[in-house]
Amino acid sequence: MFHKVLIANRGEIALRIIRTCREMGIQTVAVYSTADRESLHVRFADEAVCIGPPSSTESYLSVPRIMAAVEITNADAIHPGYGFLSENADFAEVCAEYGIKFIGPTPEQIRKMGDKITAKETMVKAGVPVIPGSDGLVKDLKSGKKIAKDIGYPIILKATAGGGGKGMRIVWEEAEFEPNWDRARQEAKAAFGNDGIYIEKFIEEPRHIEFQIAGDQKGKVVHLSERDCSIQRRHQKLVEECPSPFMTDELREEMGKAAVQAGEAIKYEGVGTVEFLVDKYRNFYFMEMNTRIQVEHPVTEEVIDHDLIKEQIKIAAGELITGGNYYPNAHAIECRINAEDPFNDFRPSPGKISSFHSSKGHGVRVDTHVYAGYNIPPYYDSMVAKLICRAPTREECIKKMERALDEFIIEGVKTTVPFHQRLMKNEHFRAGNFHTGFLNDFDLTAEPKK
Amino acid sequence: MFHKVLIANRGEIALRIIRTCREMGIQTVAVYSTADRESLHVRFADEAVCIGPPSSTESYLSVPRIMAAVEITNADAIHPGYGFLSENADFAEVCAEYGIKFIGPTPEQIRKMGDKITAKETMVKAGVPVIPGSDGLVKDLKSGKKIAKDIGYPIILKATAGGGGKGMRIVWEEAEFEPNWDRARQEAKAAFGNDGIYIEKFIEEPRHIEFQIAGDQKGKVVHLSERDCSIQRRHQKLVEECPSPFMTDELREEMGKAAVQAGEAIKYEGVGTVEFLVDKYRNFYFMEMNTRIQVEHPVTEEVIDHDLIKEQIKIAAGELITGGNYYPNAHAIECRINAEDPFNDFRPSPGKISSFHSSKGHGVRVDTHVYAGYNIPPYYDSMVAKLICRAPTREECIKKMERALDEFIIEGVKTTVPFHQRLMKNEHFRAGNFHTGFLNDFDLTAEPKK
Amino acid sequence: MTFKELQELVKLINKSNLTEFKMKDGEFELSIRTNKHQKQKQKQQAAPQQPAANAPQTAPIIQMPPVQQPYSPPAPQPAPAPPPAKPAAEAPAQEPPKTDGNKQEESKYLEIRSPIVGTFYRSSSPEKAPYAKVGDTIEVGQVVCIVEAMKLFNEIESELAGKVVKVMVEDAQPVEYDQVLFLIDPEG
Amino acid sequence: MTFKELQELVKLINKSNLTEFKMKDGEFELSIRTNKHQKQKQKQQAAPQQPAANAPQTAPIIQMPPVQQPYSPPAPQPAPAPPPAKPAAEAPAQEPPKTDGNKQEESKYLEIRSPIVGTFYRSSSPEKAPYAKVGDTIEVGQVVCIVEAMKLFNEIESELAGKVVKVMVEDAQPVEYDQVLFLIDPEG
Repeated sequence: MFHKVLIANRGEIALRIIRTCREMGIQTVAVYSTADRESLHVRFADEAVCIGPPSSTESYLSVPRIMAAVEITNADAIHPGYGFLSENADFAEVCAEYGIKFIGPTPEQIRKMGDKITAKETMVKAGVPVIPGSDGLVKDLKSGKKIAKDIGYPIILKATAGGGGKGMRIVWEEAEFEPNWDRARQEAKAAFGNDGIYIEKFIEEPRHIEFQIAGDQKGKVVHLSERDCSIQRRHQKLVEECPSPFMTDELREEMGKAAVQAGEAIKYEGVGTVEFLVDKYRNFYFMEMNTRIQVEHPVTEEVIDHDLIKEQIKIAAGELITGGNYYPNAHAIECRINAEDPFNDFRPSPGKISSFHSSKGHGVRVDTHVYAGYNIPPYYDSMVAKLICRAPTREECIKKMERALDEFIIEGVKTTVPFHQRLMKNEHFRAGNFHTGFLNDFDLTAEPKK
Repeated sequence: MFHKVLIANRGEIALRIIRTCREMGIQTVAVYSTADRESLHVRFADEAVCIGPPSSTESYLSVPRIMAAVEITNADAIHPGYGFLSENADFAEVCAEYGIKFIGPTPEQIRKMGDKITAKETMVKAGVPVIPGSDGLVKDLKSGKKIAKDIGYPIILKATAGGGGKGMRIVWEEAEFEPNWDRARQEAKAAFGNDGIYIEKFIEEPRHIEFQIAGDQKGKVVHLSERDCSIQRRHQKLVEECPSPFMTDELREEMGKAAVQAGEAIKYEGVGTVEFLVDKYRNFYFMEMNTRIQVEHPVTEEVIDHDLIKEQIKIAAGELITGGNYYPNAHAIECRINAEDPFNDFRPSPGKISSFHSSKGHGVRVDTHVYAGYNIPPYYDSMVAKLICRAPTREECIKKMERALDEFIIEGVKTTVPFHQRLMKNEHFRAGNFHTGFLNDFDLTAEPKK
Repeated sequence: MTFKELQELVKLINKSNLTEFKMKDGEFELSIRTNKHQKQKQKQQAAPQQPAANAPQTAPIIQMPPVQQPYSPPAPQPAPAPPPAKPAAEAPAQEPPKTDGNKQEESKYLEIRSPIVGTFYRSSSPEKAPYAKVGDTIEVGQVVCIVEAMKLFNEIESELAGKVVKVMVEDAQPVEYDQVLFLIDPEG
Repeated sequence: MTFKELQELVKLINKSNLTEFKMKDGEFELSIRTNKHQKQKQKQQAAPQQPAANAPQTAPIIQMPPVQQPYSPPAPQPAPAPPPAKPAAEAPAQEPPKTDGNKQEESKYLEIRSPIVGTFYRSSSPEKAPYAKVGDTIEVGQVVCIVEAMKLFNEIESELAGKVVKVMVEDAQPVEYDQVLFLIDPEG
C-alpha cells in the first residue's frame, strides 16, 4: 500500500480523499493555490504545499508545480480527484516517468476514452451500442435519405460546425426530410459559413443513465449499478440518484453487461463511469466514458455500502477484485449545492459564508469543504456541498431530502438549495417522470405544487 | 397518522424526533425550559413553547406544564424521548385520559417492567433466564450454603441495604462460604445497621448485551439484533456497537428468542430494549427492560437501515409489523461525546462552545443539538453529541471512528473525544476483548499503544 | 532499527524539548538531556490548550435568531403549502432582527409574567368585566387574570403594585411560561 | 539506507530545529542535538505568518490556524505513533497564536518570494559562494538563488533592487509558492 498520497485537487473531493486515506493509514499531502489557504483540505491533510496563484493553470492544472510538490514531500502516489488533471494522459505519463503511482487508469486508457471518435470505434468493436448515425458528413440529399431510412426515424440533422442548437433539425418522417435538409444547410451556411451536415438518430426523451464500473490490473471488470443524472441544466448535472426510477431489472442487466464490456475492451484499470443515453423505449446508447472518480460517486457508495475511493486506491495498489457486480440495497439521491442564484439564471454567487449548518441525522451525508467564515473564491467551480440522502425507498428518500434541505443553512451567498426544495416537490420528479430536457420546462419561479 | 407531535424532551433526541416527524409530514411542537431557549430543537420544530424554568422538575418533568403545552398547541401525540418522563407510567396514563397518544407502551407495560421484582417474576414465567439467586433474604448459614450449591459457584453475597460495593463478597467455592458469610454480615451490620444478606450467581467477566425489540398493538414482537454496551464507566454507557464482537450466530438466535419472549410476555407495544448480562461462557441473564427508545438506538439504525423513531411512531399509530427479525448488515459503533473532562475523573464541563466542527463523510453520522456559540447548560446531562460510524467490518469501523474523532472539533469545553481516541487504539478494545469492568483497568493517562 | 523507525525518532526528538539524545545499538547505550528551562516548556504546552481564550470572535455556526418569545403562531408549515424559499427551519433566521425599541420605552415599567403555560383569560367568564384593564391600579396579591391549563382555571395574582399600563396578551390567547402579561407602572 | 532515504533524512533534519545529528551505521550509533534557543524556534515558525492571517475576522466554524506557510515539517502523523490528545487534524489549531511581531519590525523591507515550488539553493553548487548574502546590494534582474524542481535548476531573478537584509530560508530547504526568500531594504 502507498505510504503517502498527494491529492492534486481542491475542495470537497480533496477532503473526501484525505478522509479515506486517513482511514487506510496513508499519509496525505494537500496542494493549494493562494486562494485556497483556508480551505479544509489544507487543514486536514498531514502536509500542505502552496503551489501557485489562484489561476488554475498556474496551480491545480500545472504539472511541473504539482510534481515539484511531490518531490519535496516524497509522496509515492497522486490522487487526481475529478476535473483538473484527472483525465490528462500526459500528466499520468509524467507520473509514471517519475515512478509515482497515478491513482487512475493508464495514460493509454485515458487517451482511448478521451478522444470521442476512438472511444466510439472501440465501443462498436466491443459490441456496445452507440448512437447510430452517418459515417461523417452526408454527401447529398439522396444518400442522406438513405442513411436516415437505415437508422430509422426520428433522426436529427446536425451542422458539423454547429453548436448551441443552431443548424440542428429533427426529422420525424421521410416526407419531412427534404425541406429540413435544405433549411439545415442554409442555416449552417449562414451561421458558420459551412454547410456540412451529419445525421444522428434522434433520442426521444433521453435519460442520462451511467454505470459505475471498476477494473483491476488483471483486466477483471465489474459494475456497481447505475446512477440517473437526467436532472441537468445546460449539461450540468444537478441531481443524481440510484436506482434510476426508469430502471428495470432486465435493463440493468443489459446495460451493466454493456458497461462491463466497455471496460473490458480497454482492460480498464481503476474506477470509471460509462455514460449512456436511454430513450423512452429503453434503448440505450454509449455516450462517453469518464476515466476517473465522479462528483456523484457517493450516490453509489450509499446504496452499495462501499467506499469507492478506498476501492480506487486499493486497485491502484494492485489489489484484485474478488467479488462480482454490486446492486443497490437502498435508494440514494444527491443534490449538488452550488453557490449560484437559482432565481437569477444560476448566476455564480461567490463570497463569504456568514453562517453555515449542515443537515445531519440518519441517512444524511454532507460532503463539503466550507464552513461559516469561509470565503468561496471566484476562481473555481461553484459547488460548495453535496447533500446525499439514503432511505429504503425513493419516496422516503425524497422526503428525507426535503427535510435535509430545510435543515441546510448557508447564509451570505445564494445557493441552489431553493431550487432543490422546489424540485423535490415537483410531481413529475416525484413520479420519476423526467428526462434531460426536464429543466427546460420546470418553472422555478412558480409556487410548487403540494 | 398523527397530525402534530409534541416532543416532551430536549437536546439531541428532541432534534432527532423532529427530523423523523418532518420526514413523515407530521408537525412538531418543541417544549423548552428557559435554559434551552437557544437549543436547536427549539429552532427546528414547527412550534415551540417555553414551559418553565431550568429546573427539570418545573419543566421537562412537569406533567401539568407539558399537558398545558399540548392543549394550547393542539398536538395529538406526545413523544417522550428517553429519560425525563419516558418511563413514567402516570404520565402515560394522563396522556390516555386526555386522549393524547403517548408514543410508547401502555402504562401497565411500563409498570410491569419498571418494578424490578415484578419484571423478574414475569421473565421467569416467560422462560427468560434471569440471574439465579436466593428468594429474598437468606435465613442462615446452612440454607445459604444450600442455595449457593444449587446455584453453583461462584456466587456473590450482597447486603440487602447495601450499595457501592459495600457488604458484597464473591465466593468461589464452598470451603470459602462460611468465612465470607460471616464477614459480609459483619460489614453490612457495621455499614448499614442491617445484616440481611441475599445470594446471587456471580457473573464472570460480564458483558452488557442488549436486544432491541419492537412490538405492535396486536402483540407481534420481533427483535432487531443486539447492541454491545459493555464499555461503561460507573454504569454509564460510553460506547455501543453492533454486532457485538462477542456474539455468535447461535447466541444471537438464543438471546433474540428470549428477548422476543420477554416482549410477548407483556404484549409489548412500541420499541424497547431487553438488557442482558452475558458471562464469559456465553450464559445470558435478563437484567431489565427499557420501555422506551434508547440513546444508542442509532447503532441499530445504521446496521439494519431502518429509522427506529419512524417505526416507533408507526407502531403508536397502529400500524402492524409485517416483517421478521432484523440482522446487522454492517458494523456500527457509537461514541458518546460528553462535555466532561476525561483527564479529571470525567468532571462535567458545561459552558460555551467556542468552535465546533462535526465529522462528516461516508459512513459517519453525528446526532447533536449543539453548535459554535451554544452554551451547554449545567442543568441537564452532559452529552453533547453522538458520533456514529458504520463500515462493512469492525476493523474498518474502528478506523473510520478514529478518523472521525480526529476530525471532530469542539472547543471551549472539555469533552470525552480524547477518551474515545485512546479507547479506539487500545489493543483489547480492538480485539473485542472487554467486559463491563474494562474501564476499571484502562489507564487513560497512559500513552496508548500503537 | 528500520529507516521508518529512525525517521520517527528524529521527528519525535525534534518535537520534544530534549537538548541531547544519544544512542548506541551494539550493547545498547542511551543518553538523554532535557531542556533546563521548565518554564518555557510549560508555556509551550499550555498555550495551545486554550486557543479559544485568544479568539474573541467566535461567530456561531448558526446565527441564532432571537427566539420566538412570547409564544407566537406557528411558523409557516411545510406540510400544507410550504413556501419553499422559506422553510420553517429557516424562517426564524429571516425574521428582521427584533429591536429593543419597545423594551427601552417600557423599561421603567415592571412586568407581570405568566408562571405557567396555558390559555390567558382576562375575566372569569365572557360576560364578566376584566380583572384588570389599562389605567387600573392594582395591589400585591390582586388577581389580574386567569391562565387555564388542563381545565384548571388558575387565578394569577400580581406580585407587584402599580397602575396597569398595557395588557400584553389578547384574551383567550395561549401563553408560555415567563411570557409578559401586563406592564405595570410602579409609580402610577 | 538507500539514497532516497538519506535524502529524505537530510531534508528532514534540515527542516527541523536540530542543531546536531550524528549517526554511525556499523553497530549503529546516533547522536542528536537540538536547538537550545527556544526563541529562535518560535521565530522561525512565526516568520512565515501570512498576511492572510491579518484578514481580521473570519469567525469560522473552525478557528482556522494560520496556514502552514512556508512549507513546514508535517504535523504529527496519526499513523505511526499518534499522540491521541492531539490528532493531526487538530494540531494546527493548537499551535500557539503567532504574533506579527517580526512582520512589523520588517515591514519597511520588501520581500522576494518564490515563484515556484521546489528546493531552495543559495548557490549553483556547494563549493560556490551564495548568489546573495546579507549585506549584498542587488539589482533588478540579478539572480539571487536557485529553486530546483523536477531536476530543473531555476534561477530566480530579483524583481527589486536594494540591500539583502535577511535570507529567510536555509540552503537546500523546500519552499512553497509565494514563500518569502529574502528581505530587501530598498533604501539600503
